[in-house]
Amino acid sequence: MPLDVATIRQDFPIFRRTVRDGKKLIYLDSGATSQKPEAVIQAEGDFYRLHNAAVHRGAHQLAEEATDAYEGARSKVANFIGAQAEEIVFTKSATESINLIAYAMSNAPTGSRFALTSKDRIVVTEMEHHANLIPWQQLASRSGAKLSWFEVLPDGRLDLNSINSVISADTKVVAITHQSNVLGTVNPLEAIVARAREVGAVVVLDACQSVPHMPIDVKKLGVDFLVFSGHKALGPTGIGVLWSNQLDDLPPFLFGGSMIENVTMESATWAPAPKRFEAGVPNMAQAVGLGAALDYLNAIGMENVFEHEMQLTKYFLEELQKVPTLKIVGPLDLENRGSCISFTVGEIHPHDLGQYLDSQGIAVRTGHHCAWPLTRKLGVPATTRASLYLYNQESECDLLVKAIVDAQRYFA
Amino acid sequence: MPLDVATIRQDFPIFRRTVRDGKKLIYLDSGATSQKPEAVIQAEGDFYRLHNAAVHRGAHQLAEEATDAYEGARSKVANFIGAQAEEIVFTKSATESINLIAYAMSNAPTGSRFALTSKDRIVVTEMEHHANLIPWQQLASRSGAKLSWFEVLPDGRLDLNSINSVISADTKVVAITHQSNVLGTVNPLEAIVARAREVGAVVVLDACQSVPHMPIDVKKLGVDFLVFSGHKALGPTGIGVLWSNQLDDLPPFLFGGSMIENVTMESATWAPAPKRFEAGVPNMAQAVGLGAALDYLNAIGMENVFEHEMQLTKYFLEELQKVPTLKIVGPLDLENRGSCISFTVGEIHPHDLGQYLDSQGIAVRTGHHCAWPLTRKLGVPATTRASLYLYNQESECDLLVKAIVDAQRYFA
Amino acid sequence: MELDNLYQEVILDHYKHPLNKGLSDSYDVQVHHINPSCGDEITLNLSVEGSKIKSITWDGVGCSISQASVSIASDLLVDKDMDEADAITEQFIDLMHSKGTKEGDPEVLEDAVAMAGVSKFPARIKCALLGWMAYRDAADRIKQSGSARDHRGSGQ
Amino acid sequence: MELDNLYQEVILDHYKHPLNKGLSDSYDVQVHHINPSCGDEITLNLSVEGSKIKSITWDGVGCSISQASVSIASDLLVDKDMDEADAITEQFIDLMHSKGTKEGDPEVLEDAVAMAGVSKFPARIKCALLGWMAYRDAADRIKQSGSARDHRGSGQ
Ligand SMILES: Cc1ncc(COP(=O)(O)O)c(C=O)c1O
Ligand SMILES: Cc1ncc(COP(=O)(O)O)c(C=O)c1O
Repeated sequence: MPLDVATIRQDFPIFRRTVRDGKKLIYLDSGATSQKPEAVIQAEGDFYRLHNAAVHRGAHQLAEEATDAYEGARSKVANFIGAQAEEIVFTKSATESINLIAYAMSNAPTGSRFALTSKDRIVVTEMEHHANLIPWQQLASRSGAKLSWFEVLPDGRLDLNSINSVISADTKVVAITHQSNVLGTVNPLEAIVARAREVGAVVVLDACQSVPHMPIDVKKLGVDFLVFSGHKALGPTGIGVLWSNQLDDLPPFLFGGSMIENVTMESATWAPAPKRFEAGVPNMAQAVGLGAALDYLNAIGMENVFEHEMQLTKYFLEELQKVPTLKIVGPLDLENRGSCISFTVGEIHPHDLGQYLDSQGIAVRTGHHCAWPLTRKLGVPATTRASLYLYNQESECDLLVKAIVDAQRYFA
Repeated sequence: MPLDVATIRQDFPIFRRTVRDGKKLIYLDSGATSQKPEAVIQAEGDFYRLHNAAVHRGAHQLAEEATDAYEGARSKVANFIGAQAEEIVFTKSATESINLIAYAMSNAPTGSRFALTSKDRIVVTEMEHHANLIPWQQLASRSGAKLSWFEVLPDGRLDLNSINSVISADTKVVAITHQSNVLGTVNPLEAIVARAREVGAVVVLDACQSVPHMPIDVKKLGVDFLVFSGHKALGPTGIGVLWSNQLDDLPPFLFGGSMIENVTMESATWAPAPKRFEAGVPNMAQAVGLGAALDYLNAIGMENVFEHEMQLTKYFLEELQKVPTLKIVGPLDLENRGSCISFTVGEIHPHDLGQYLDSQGIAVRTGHHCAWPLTRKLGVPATTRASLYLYNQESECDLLVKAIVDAQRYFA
Repeated sequence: MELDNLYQEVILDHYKHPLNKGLSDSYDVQVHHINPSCGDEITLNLSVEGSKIKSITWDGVGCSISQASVSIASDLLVDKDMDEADAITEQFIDLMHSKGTKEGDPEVLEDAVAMAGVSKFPARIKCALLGWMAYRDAADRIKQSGSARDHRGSGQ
Repeated sequence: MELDNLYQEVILDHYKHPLNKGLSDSYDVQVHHINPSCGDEITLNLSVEGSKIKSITWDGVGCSISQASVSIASDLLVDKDMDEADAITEQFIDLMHSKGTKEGDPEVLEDAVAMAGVSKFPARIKCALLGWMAYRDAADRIKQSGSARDHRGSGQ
C-alpha cells in the first residue's frame, strides 16, 4: 500500500517550521536521526505528567503504572522484531548495546563460551560504523584476540569470496552491520550466519539502519545479538535496544541497583535477564516513547514503509545519476540495498556542498559518517549522504538535484 | 525566602491527578525519582518539535541548533555546580557515571595514576547505594585491589574514629555518598577529602541525593569526581552527569562515533574530554530537559530549596517520632542531615505499611532502598522511607502520620 | 476498600498465627530464597517419603503476604503426592499472574484462594510466590538428586 | 544571501588558487593535523631562521574553508617574527569564536578578515582553524625543542 506521505508529514511537528530564512525543511538526514511524530513526544510527556515513578521499586500506584508502561514498552519492542519480552534489554543507544556485549564478554569467566583469549578471533567488516568497530578493537586488545575483517569491493558490496578464510575456525565473534549507514548496502546475512554457525561463532548484528526501515524477525535472521537505536526509528533520544536469546549466559555490564539478586559488602549476585543488564533507574520515559514510535510504525505497516523507501530510493538513484560528475558511492541497483545514498560531486568538497544545500533548506550529512576506514578504503576524503524515511517524497529529490546543480555553478 | 509551595505545585502536572479512587496524591518518594515541572516536559518536547537533529555531526541548521541546545545544557549543568563546561560529561544516569569511572580506571594503562593493582585499595562506606558499591567491588576483583569500608554507627553516622586506618597509605580511590539515600546522613567530606589527599587517593562523590537538594560548588568540595542523576533533580529520565576536572587523564569507557580523533581498521585515538566520553548520538533531548530543570531550580534558588527541606525535615522528624513504636533509622538532629527519612513501625512489615499508605494516596518507598548491606547492618529486614522535595508541605506529614496510626490499627 | 481485597481475613490470620513456622531438625532438602526487590528471605525444609510430602517447615522474615502465603502452602501441600503438589503450585502461580481475572478453585487451593486479590498488585506477586517458589525449588532438587541435604538456592 | 557571507570571493579565490600548496623538501618541523568530525587532513612544513618564519608550505584535502584558510595563513604569516605570527593567530582564533560579532582588523589579519563570516557557522569553525592550529602546533614544537624534524601530531 503506498504511503499517504502528506498525511504522515502532518504528524511530525518539525515540518511545520522553516529553516534559513523561511525555506521549507527538506530533511534527508534520517540516517543520523529520524524526526519524531507528535504521538511519540506526547507519550514521553504523558509518562511524566501522569505516571512518573521509579519502576520495579515502589509499592505505590504510580510505581505500578510506571512499571506497566515500561514493561509494556519492552513487549512492544519484542513484538516489533519477533522476540520475547525477556530477550529485550533497554540501553541508552545502539552504541551502548554493542559496548555492553563487548564488556560483558570481558567479564565472562574463563571457559565461558563468551570469554575470549589470544587464541580467538573477532571478525568485522570494512563498512562498520565506529560503534561496531572500536568496541571490538578494544575487546581484542583486552583479550589478546585477533581482529579480522571482510573487505568492501568497489561496488559497495562485501567481498565474500574469502568468507571461509575470514571467518576462520578460531573465530568467536562476527560483528556486522545489517545495512551500511554510508553505502546503503544490505549485507548477505544468510551466508555469514551459516559460516559463523559452522565455526561456532556468535553473530552480533548492528541493525541500526535496518530495524527502522524494514520488517525484521529475529527468529528468521538466526543471529545471536541484535542492536538498534530508538532515535533512528521515530523514537526518543537516549534509548537503545539489545536483543539476544542468550542473555542468561552473559555476565552483567553496568553494576548498581535493580540488577542484583543479593548484595553484601564484599560481593553481589545477579538478577536474571533482562533486569541483570538494566542497572539503576532506567530511561523509562524514553522506553515508553520508543513503544509509541513502534506503535506508529506498526499502524503504517513496516512492509509499506519498506516499499515506500524502495520506490524513493529508486527515484533518487536515477535522478541523482543524471547530474554530471555526480558519483554514487554504493550499490546502484535496488537489490539488497536500503535508502542511505552517498555520493560525491566532482571536485566540490562534501562540506561545501552540504553547506550550499543547507542554505536551500536541505539537510544532508557530509563527512565520513562515523565509518572512517570505509571512506578511506573508497578513496574519497568524504561523501555527501541523503538518507530517507517514510516522510520523504520524490519532490524532495527534485529539489535536491536542482540544488546540487546550483551548487556546481556556485563553486565552479 | 520561604517557598510558595502552592504555586510550585501548580507547575507539576502530576499533582492534578488522583490515585486509588480519587485520593489526593501525597508523593513522598522523590529520593527514588522526582516529579517533573511542565517546563521540563516542554523543553524536551520542544527539542523534538523544533530542533531535533544529531549534534556535532551535520552541517545543516537543525544540527547547529541541536548542538547549541545540547552544549547550552552542558553549560547550565556546569554553572549549577560551579564547574567548567568541558568538565561535564552527560551519561544516562549516575549509575552509568560511576561505572564509567570504574571501567575507565580498568582501561588506564599500567603506571597511570588511575590504574589499580593488587597493591592498591578502594574505600567505600557501609551506607553506599548499590550503584556506588558494586562497581567498586567489580573493579577490585578485576584489578586485584582490596576493598575496605567505613562502618556505620547506630546513630546513622560514619565511624570516622578509624579514618586513618580505613583510608590507608595504599588507598587509591575513596568512593562515598554525599548524602545517604536511606538515612539522610550528610557525610563529613572535609575530613575524608583531607585524609584522601594525604595518601593521594582520588575521591569519587555520589551526589545523587545532594545536588538536587542543596547548593553545591565543586570547587569547594575538593573531590575529584562527582556524579548525579537528572531524574532526581526535576529532570528527565535517561540523563546523568559526571563531573571531573581531570577528565583528560582518564581513558574512555564507551567506544563509538564522535569520541574519536582518528580511526583505522586496527585502532583508534580519542577526542579530548568531554567528547571522549560521549560515544554515539547522545541523549540530547534529555540533556536539554535537565538544563530546563536546573533553570527551574535556579529560579527558585537552591538556598531556598534547602531551607524549605530543612524545615520540613524538622517537622517530619518531630511528628513521626510522636507515633508509638515508630523508630527513625538515621540521625535525629538536623545537623548534616537531608530530607530522606527512613523508619520502622513496630512489627508492621514496611511492605505492608507501604501498601496501606498507598491505599490512602501516599507514595513512599519500602525495602532496602538499594543499600542492602546497610539495611542488614542496621538489623532491620527493611524500612519505610519518606523522601521530600520542594513541592512537599507540612500538611502531607500530618496525613502520613494519621495514615500510619490507621495502619497500626489495621494490622493490629 | 480495595485493600481489604488484598488483606483478606484469612491472610492476616495466617500472618499472625503462621503454620509450620520454625525449621524442623531433619529434612531431605533445605532451600533458602530471597526476594531481591524488598529483601524478604525464607528458609524452607522439605521432607518426603517416597513421592509423598511428609513435612514442610520454614522460617524467615517478610511481609504479611509472603508469610501468610508460605504458611498456607506448607499446610496445603503436606501429605500430598508431589505430583499433586506441583499441580496445585502451578494453579497458584497461574492465579497470581491472572491480574485479578481469576478467583481460584477453592476445591484445589483451599485457603490459598484468599490470595487471589494479590494478583491485582503487581509489586506483591513476588511476595506471595516466595514460599511457593522455594517449595518448587526444593521439590525439583529432590526429584533430580533423590534425597540430598542442605541445598542452598536463591531465586526470585 | 547569508551563504555569500561565508563564501567570500577572497575565500573561493584562495580555494581555487591556493598559495604555498605543495610541501617543501626541507623544513624545520612538519606536523599533520586532522579534523575528526569531517576527515579533513593537512600536513604543514614550517621553516624558521632565528625567530623569523622563513617558509610555510602545506598539503592536504579539505573543504574550501579549510583550504582557503591555510592558504591565507601561509601567506600572511611568512616573513613575520614568530611572536607576531602568534599574535595574529590569536586574533584569528578570537575572530572565529566571535559568533559573528566581530569583523576582524584588516590591518592585522589582511585577507583573513574574509573568514569573519565563518564564525556564524559553528560546524565550519574547525575547518577554518585547521591550518592555523597546525601552524601553532608547529611553532610550539620549534620553540620547545629548537629545530627538530618530522614531528607528527594531530589535533582538532
Ligand atoms: C545515593 C544514590 N546513589 C546512586 C543512585 C543511582 O541513581 P540512578 O538509579 O539514577 O542511576 C541513587 C538512586 O537510585 C542514589 O540515591
Ligand atoms: C550502522 C550504525 N551503527 C551504529 C550507530 C550508532 O548509533 P547510536 O549513535 O544511536 O548509538 C549508527 C548511527 O549513528 C549507525 O548508523
